[in-house]
Amino acid sequence: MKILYFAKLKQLIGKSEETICIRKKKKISQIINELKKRNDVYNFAFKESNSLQYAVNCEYVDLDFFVTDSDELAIFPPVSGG
Amino acid sequence: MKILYFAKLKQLIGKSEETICIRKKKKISQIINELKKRNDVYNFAFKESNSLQYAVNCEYVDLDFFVTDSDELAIFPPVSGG
Amino acid sequence: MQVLFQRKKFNESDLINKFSLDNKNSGAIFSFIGKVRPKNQNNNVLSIDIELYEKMAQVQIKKIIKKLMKKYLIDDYLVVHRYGRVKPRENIVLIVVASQHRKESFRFGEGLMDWIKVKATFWKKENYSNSSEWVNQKETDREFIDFSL
Amino acid sequence: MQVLFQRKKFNESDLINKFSLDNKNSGAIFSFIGKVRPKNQNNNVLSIDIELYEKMAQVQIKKIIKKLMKKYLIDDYLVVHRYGRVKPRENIVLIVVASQHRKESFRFGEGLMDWIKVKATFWKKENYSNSSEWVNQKETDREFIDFSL
Repeated sequence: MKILYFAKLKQLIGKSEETICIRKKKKISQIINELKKRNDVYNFAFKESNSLQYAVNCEYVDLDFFVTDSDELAIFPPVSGG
Repeated sequence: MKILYFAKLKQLIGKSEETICIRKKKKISQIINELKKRNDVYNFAFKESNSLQYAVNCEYVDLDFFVTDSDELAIFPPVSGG
Repeated sequence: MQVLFQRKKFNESDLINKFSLDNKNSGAIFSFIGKVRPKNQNNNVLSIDIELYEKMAQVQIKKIIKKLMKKYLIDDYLVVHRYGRVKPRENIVLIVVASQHRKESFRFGEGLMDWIKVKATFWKKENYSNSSEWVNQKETDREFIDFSL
Repeated sequence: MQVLFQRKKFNESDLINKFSLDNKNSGAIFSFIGKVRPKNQNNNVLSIDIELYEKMAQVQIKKIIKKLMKKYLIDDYLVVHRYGRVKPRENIVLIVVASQHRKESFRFGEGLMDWIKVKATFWKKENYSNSSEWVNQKETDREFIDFSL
């Protein structure tokens, strides 16, 4: 599954996207927990995962949403355009 | 006292202004009644005097407002600009 | 901070452009343009005549602006309203407002337009091919105005 | 009926003018221009960088527009939003709306801007002389949106 990072989160993680493999459907919160275990950078970036926003295939979802390997997950701080 | 007429009222009365003499303060409603007595034209023009609007020296007032000879009274249908 | 009444057509975008340049440091520019619609309830409007009681229109608009400025923090405004003969598709009124944050401009601009509709001494007459008719004030326009001002 | 994202500066009044000419028969043209303010809480802003998740921003804005169009009768709209580096006093966003009666344009334009503020995937970073900072979404912006849509 493709994961996209934007804005401050992209800056903290140091990349704008990556691909992970998920065999069956998984909650976003579970994915975040796994990412946090990778290293200090991820752990710090997702420290306040509740204040981040999540979108699957361009639609806002919450941390309980289930994703599958063919989805595109985007994670970012609240938007600030306009 | 100067009286100004606008829009449809001006058209009905056939003039845009006239001057009447009032010795002491008078209610606008009283002035309207006197004008109505003049002839059929005025009587018809002021038939629905409640749906007209009244302004003294550029401020909206109602029919109970007292005017004196130095005032400028404007009478007109509800405005429709913009 | 101007309220202009004029017979002449105006180019709204030139005025908005100039206004925006004059208010370089504002974060928000609101504008509203009111134009003559070529039809009114299936009647073809050939032209409209706008009558004006100028002195009172100035007094009333300035009064509303004073009230709105106490309530909303804005940087600048411009009001242009035409009178005399106006053709379909031409502009009648322009309101432009500059502020630091958008909501102030919106509230000021919309409130101003609402009040102009019921207080500013302009009257429209629509000319059709064989007749003409004075335009009535809309019931709804009276409902829009914010009497708390 | 366009939603454009672009790096390039745009001349807002040219766009408003063209839009107004394209909508000759509309009675009301609303517009809103959002610009970069040169200061933010006493910090001199030298430039801002706007990041964009383009695909999602298009999806989200189109979705809001669809909802707003069900509620308000409008003739046309145009949205332009910039991304990349933007300088103080330059425009960031333009919304123009045409309708027969003014209230539809106002409600549509303001509602659209409110939703863009909290749903459209743009992020601003302000660059100061010695540092830069991501702009936080305003608490108040979340309060403005009309969830009944």
